[in-house]
Amino acid sequence: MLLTVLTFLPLLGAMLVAGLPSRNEKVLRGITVLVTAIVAVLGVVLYNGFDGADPAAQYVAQADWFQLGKIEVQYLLGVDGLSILLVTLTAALMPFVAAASGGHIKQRTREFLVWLLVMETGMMGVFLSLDVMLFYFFWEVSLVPLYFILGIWGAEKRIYATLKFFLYTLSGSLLMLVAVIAAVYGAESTSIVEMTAWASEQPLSVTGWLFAGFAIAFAIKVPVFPFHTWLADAHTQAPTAGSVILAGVLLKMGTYGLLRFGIAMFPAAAIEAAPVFMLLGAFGIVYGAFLAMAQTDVKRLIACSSVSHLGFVVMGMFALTAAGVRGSVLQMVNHGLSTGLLFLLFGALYERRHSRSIDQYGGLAACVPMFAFFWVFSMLASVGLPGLNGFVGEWLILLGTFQASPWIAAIAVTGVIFGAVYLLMVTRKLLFGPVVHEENRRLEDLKPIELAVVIPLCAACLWIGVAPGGPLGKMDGSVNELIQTLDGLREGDQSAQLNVEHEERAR
Amino acid sequence: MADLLFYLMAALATVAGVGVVVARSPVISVVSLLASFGALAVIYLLAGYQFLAAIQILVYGGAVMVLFLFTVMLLNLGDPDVTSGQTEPLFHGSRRSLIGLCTATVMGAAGLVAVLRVAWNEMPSVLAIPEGGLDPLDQLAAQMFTRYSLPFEAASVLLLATAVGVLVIAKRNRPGEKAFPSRAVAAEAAPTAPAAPQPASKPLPEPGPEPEEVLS
Amino acid sequence: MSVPTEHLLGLAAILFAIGMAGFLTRRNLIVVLMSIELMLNAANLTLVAGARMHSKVDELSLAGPILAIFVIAVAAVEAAVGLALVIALYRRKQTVSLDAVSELRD
Amino acid sequence: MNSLWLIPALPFVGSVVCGILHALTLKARKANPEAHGPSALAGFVAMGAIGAACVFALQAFFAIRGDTTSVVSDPWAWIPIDGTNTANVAMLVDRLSGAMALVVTGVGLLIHVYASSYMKGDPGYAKFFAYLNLFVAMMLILILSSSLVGTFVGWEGVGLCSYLLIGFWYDKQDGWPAVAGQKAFVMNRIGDASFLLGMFLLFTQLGVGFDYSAINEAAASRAGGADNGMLALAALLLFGGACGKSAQLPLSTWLPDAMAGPTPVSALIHAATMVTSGIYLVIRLNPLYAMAPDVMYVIAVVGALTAFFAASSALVQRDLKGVLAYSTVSQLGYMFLALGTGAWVAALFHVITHAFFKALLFLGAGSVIHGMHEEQDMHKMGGLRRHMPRTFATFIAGAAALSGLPLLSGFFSKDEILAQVFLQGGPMYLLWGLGVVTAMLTAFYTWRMVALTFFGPERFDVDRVHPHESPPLMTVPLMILAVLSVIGGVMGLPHVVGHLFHVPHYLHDWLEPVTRAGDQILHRGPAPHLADSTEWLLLGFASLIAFAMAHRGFHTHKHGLIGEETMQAKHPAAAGVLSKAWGLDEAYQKAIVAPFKLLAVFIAVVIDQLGIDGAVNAVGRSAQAAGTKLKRFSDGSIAGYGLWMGAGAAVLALVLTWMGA
Repeated sequence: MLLTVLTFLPLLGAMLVAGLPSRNEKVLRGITVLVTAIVAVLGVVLYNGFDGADPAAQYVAQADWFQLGKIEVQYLLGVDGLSILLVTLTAALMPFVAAASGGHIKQRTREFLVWLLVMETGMMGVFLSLDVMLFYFFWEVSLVPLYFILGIWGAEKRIYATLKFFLYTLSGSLLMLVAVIAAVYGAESTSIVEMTAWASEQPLSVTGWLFAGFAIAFAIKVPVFPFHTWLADAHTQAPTAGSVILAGVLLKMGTYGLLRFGIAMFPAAAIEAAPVFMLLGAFGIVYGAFLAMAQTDVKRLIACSSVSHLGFVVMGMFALTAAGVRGSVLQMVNHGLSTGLLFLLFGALYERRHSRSIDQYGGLAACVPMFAFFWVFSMLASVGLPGLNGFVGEWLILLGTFQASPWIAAIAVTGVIFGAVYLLMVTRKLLFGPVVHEENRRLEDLKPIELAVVIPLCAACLWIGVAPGGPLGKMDGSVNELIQTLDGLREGDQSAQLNVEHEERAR
Repeated sequence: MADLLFYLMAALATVAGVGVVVARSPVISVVSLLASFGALAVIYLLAGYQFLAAIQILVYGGAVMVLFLFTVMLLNLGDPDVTSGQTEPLFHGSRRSLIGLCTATVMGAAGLVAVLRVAWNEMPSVLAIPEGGLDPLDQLAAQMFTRYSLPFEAASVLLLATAVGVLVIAKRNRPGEKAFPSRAVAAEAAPTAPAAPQPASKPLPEPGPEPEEVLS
Repeated sequence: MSVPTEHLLGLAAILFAIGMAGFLTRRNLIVVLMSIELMLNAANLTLVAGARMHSKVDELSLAGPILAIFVIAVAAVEAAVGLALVIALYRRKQTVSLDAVSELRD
Repeated sequence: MNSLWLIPALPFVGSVVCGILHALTLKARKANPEAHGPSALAGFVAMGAIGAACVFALQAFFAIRGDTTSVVSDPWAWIPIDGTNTANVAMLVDRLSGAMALVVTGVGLLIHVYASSYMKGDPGYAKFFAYLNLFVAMMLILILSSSLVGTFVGWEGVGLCSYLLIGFWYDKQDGWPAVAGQKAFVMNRIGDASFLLGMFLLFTQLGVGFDYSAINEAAASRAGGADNGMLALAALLLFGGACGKSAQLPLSTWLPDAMAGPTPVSALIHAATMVTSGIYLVIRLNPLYAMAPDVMYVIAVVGALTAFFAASSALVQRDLKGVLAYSTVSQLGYMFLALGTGAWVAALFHVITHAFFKALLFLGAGSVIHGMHEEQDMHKMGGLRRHMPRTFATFIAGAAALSGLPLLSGFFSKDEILAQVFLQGGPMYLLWGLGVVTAMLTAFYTWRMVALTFFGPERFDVDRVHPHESPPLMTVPLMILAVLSVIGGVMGLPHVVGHLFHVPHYLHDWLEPVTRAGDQILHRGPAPHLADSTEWLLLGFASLIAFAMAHRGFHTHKHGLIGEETMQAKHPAAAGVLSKAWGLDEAYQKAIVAPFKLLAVFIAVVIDQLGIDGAVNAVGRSAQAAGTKLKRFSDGSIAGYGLWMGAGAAVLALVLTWMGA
C-alpha cells in the first residue's frame, strides 16, 4: 500500500494542480512542493522500515491487471536492496527540484508542475515495478514528461535536443520491448522473479540475445559510451529542473535497469559480457573526462562529467564483485546528489546572468561567497573527496573493479585525476581570479529558498560520505544474494572446465 | 434458354462496362452503367434472387443512376469540350494509364485463374429455384432483424450521417458564411469562395434521395 | 438456370477488372465513381454466386444476399457523398478532373 | 582511549566555528563594508582548538612511554566493503604517530599564533583559520589513522586544504594563486591515484584488510618468500603516492608554485607537516618496504636526485620563498634517500628537525616580507638586519641549522642520513656523493639568501618602504622555533658523540618498536652503524664543507648583487637552466599539459562531435532523406494513391492466387 501511495500520489497531485482553478503560481508550486514533500517523507519512512538483510522484495503490493493469453500480467510493486536507495533518492530529490523551479520557470508554470509530478510517478514506477510489463509501462511514461519539459522550457536549441533525446531513448526502448516480449513469451510470466527463474534454465544462446536487447536499451539511457551524445545536448538545453532530474534520477533508470534486468536476470550472460562493459565503463570515464576538459559551456561540461561518473557506475556493476556492485548502487545516489547540486547551483547562476559560457564568469568567489562555498562543496563531492559521498562510491567501485581486473581499474583510476582536472578548472574559471565582467560584481548571492534547497542536499552528501554504513547496509541482502548467484555460476564454469580437463587427461 | 439469356446478359454487362470506362461523354457513361446494372439484375433474377434483382433495379437503376445523371447535367458536363473550351484528355498520362491497365488486367487475370484453379465440379451448379426464389422475403426479413440487426442499425446510422454530411458538403457557400465547421478549411476557402465566379446560376437541388426508403 | 458457378465468378472478375481499369485510368471524377460502382457490382455478383452455390433446397444460404443488400446501401451512400464532393470541388475549381485534387499533399 | 578522537576532532570543530564566524563577518560586511564582524575571534578559536589538540596529543604521548608502545581508539566502521570486510578507521597513537602528532600540533600551534598576527586585517581572516584548522585536523587524521584508508582520508584532506590555502588570495596576481592551487591538487591527485592502486593491490594480495598492523604483520610473514613481486609493486605504487605528496621527482613542480599561498601556510603545510607525510607513510609501512629492496633502491635514487635537482635550482632563485621552497624539496629528497637505505630513524629525525628550522625560516621570511610590504624579491632587499633584529637573529639560527653547521639540529640529522648512505657501500657511494654535493649547495644557497636579505646595501626605495620589526606575536614563535632548531639535535646525537656525553640516541630508542620489524628483515637484527673512526671522519668532513660553502655563499653576496651578477655572467647557460629549475615545469607544459589539452579538444570536436555525434545525426538525416524520397509516392494526387492502392491489391491478389488460397 505504501508503495502504491508513493507511486500514484504524485499523479493525484498532478491532477489536482491541473484542475485547480487558482492561477496563482505560488499556490500551484506550493501544492506541488507539498505533494512531493509528502512523498519524500513517505520515502524516508520506507527507507527506515526497509530491512536491508532481507534479500526478498518488501512492501509488496499486488493485484491482477490483465490477461495476455495464458499470461497473467500483474500490478506488482515491491522494493528490494537494489532499488531502495534509488526510490528514496527520487522521493527526496523531487521537492527540491519543485521548489527550485520557481526561479527559472516563468511561463506555463501549471503545465510544468503537472509534468514534474507525472514524471515522479513514472520514475517511482520504474524503480518499484516487479512486473516487466508494468516496468515497461512506467519506463515509457517517464519519457514523455521530460520530452515536454525539455521541449517547452529548454534553451535555444531545445527542439533539436528534445528530438534527439526522445528518438534515441525510444529506439533503445523498442529494442527492449522486443526483448521483453521474447522473454515474456518464453517464461510465460511477466513477474520478474519468475522470469529470472526461467532465464536461469536457458542456454547462453537464448539469454545472450535477451541480455543484449535489454543491455543496449539501458546502455543508451545511462548513457554508456558510445551512446552518450544525446546526453550532452539534453543537459545543456534542459531547464535547471530538467537537468537535475535527468542527472539525478532518469539516468539511474538506465543503470538500475542494467543491474536489475542485465545482471540479475541474466547472470550467465552478464558474466560473459562483463569485460566488454567494464572496458566501456572505464573508457567512458576517461573519455567523458577529456570531453569535459574541452568544454566552454558549463552545463555541457557537467553533462560530460556525468558520462564520466556513470562510467564508474557501469564499470563497478560489471565487476560483478560485492564491492563493485555496492559501490555502483551507492554511486548512482551519489551522482544524483552531487551532479544534481552542481546543476542546481549553476542554474541559480544562469537565472541571474543568462549565460552558460564559462568566460562570462570569473572571480565570483568574492561576489557571491555563499554560492562559491556550496559550489566548491558540491564540486568536491563530485571529485570524490574522502568524507563526502563521491569518494565512498568511487572507492568501492575501484576496489571491486581491481578485484575483478586490475588493468581496467588502472585505466579507471586515471579518471580520479582527470576528474580533478576538469572540475577544478571550471571551478577556478568560475570562482577564482579577478572579476572580469563588471556585471558579475552586482550578482545576488543565494536566496533563502535556494539555500533551503542546497543545504539539505549538501548535508546528504556529507552524511553518506561519513556514515555510508547506513545506505550500504540496506543493500546487504540483495547484493549478497546476487553475488552468490554469480559465484555459483562462475564456480560451475570452473568445475565444468576442470571436468573437461579431467576427462581429457583420463583419455 | 435461361442459360442463353445469362450469357447474353453477361455479354451485355461486359460491353456496357467497357462503355462506361471508354465513353467520351459522361452521359454515355451513365447510360452504359445503367445497362450494365440492368443486365446484372436480370442475372440475379435468373439465378433465383428475385428480391435482390428488385433492389438492384430500384436503388441502382433508380436512385443512384439518377443521382449521377443529375450531377452530370447540373455541372453541364454532357459535352466535355463545352466546359473548359478545350478538349481535356480522357485518361491520365500514358505511363500511368498503362500501369493502371496492367494492374486491372493482372487483377482480372488473377480472379480468373483463381476461378479456374478451384475444383468446382464437386459443387452443385444447378439448383431448382423454389417458389419464393433463393431469397424469400420472409426469411430474409427474419434474418435481417434478428441476426443482422446490428449491421442493419449501423447502416441506418450511416445513411442518416450521409444525409447530413452531403447537405453540409454540397451546400452552396454564401459570402460571409463558413463553408465547413473546420477552422483550417474555412480559412483556406474564405478568400477563394467569393472570388470564384459561380457558373451554375441555378440553385442545386439537395443531393441524395432519402435512401432509407429503399430498404424498407 | 444451369450456369456453373465459375461462369458467374468469371463474369464478376471481368467486370471488376473493367471497373478497376476505369478507376485507375480515367480522369473524370464522375466516371471514376461510376467505375467504383461497377466494381461493387462485381463484388455483389460473387456474393450471389457463392450464396447460390451453398444453398440447399431445404436450407437456403441468406448471408450472401443480405451482405449484397448492405453493399448496395453502402454503394448508394458512397455515390451520394462522392457526388456531393464532386459538386463541392466543381464549385471551387471549375473542374471535375482528378488532377485538380492534390490537397492531400503536406 | 577514545579521547584520541578528540585530537583531530578539536581542530575540526575549530574549523567549523571559524567558518561560521566568517559567514557572520560576511553578513556584517554586507551592511557595512568596513565592519570586521566577529572575525577577530577566529584567531583565538583556532589557537584554542590547536592548543587543546596539542594537550591531548601530549597526554597520548605520555601514555606510550615505557612498555606501552601504542594506544588505539575504538574503530569507526566506515565503509562496509562486502559481507566480511569493512574499512575501519581508528585513531592510533604509537611511537611514530605520537611524535608526528606532537610536531604537527606543536609547530602548528606556533604557526597559528604567528598567523593570528600575520593575517591581521585580511578580509578572509576567519576563513583563513577555518582552512588552517581543517588542515591540522586532516593532517592529524593522516598521521593517527590506524589504517591505510584513514590515512587516505587525511591524505586527500590535506591536499584539499593545501589547494584552498594556496589559492587563498585567488584574486591577486591575476589569479595565479588559484592556478597554483589547482596544479598542487592535480599533482597530488596523480600521486593519490597511485596510492589507491597500491592500497587495492595490498588488499587483494595480502587479504588482511587495510590496518597497518595487519599489513605489516602479513608482509613480514612473507619475508624471504620467493614471489613477492606484487607486494613490491604495491610498495612502489604507494611510494608514487608519497612522491606526489612530498614533491619528489617527477611530481615535484607543484611545491615551488605553492608559495603563492600566505607564508604561514607555506611554513605549516609546505615545509613542516604535509609534505613529510610521504616519509611518514614509508616509515609506517617499513616492513613492506624492507621486503622490496628494489623499491628501496628506487626510493633512494629518487630522493638523491630530487635533493640535488632542487638544491641546484635553489641557487639562483630571486624569490625569498622560492629559495625556501626548493630547499624544502631538496631536504625531502634527503629524507627519501634515508628511507631508501633503510634509515627510518634518520628520516624521521630529519623530518622533525626540518620541521623546526624550515618552519622557522619560512616564518622569518614571512616576517621579512611583512616588514617589506609584501616584497618577496631578494634583489630588492638587503641590509635588513638593522631594521628587524629579532627576525634576523632567529633567521640566522634557522639558516645555520639548514646549512648543517656543526652542533645544530640540521647538522646531526643530515649527517646521520649521509652516514647511513655511506654505510651501505657499493653503488650507494654514488648517492652519498650526490648527497654531499647537495649539502654543499645547501650551505651555499642558504647563506646567499641570508646575505642578500639581511646584509649589503639597502636595495629598496627607502622613501616608500619602511622595513619594521614584526609584533611580538610573530617574533615569539620565531624565537621558540629558533631554540628548537638549535638544540633539536640532542634527540639523536650520533653514537660517537653520544658516547662522549653518555647520551643515547633518544629517537632511535624511542622509535625502535616501530622500526623493529623492518630492521629485522633488512639486517636480521638492529640496524648497524659505522665504525667510530669513519664516523668521526665523516662528521669532520661534513663540518668542513658546510663551513666552507657557507662562507663562500655569504661572502659572494654580502656586498649586494655584484657577486651574483659576475657569477651569472660567467655561466649564463647554467644560470638560465637553474633559474627555470632545469626546465622541468616547461617540459611538463609542453610534453603533457599542452598535448592533453589538444587531445581533449580533438576528442571533443573531431571524435565526439564529428565522429560519434555525426554518426548519430547521420542516422537521423538518412531517415529524413528516405522520407523525402518516399514522399514522392504521396504527391497528393488521388489518382496516384488509387494507382498504388490498386497495384498493391493486384500484387496481393497475384500472391494469394499463386499460393492457391
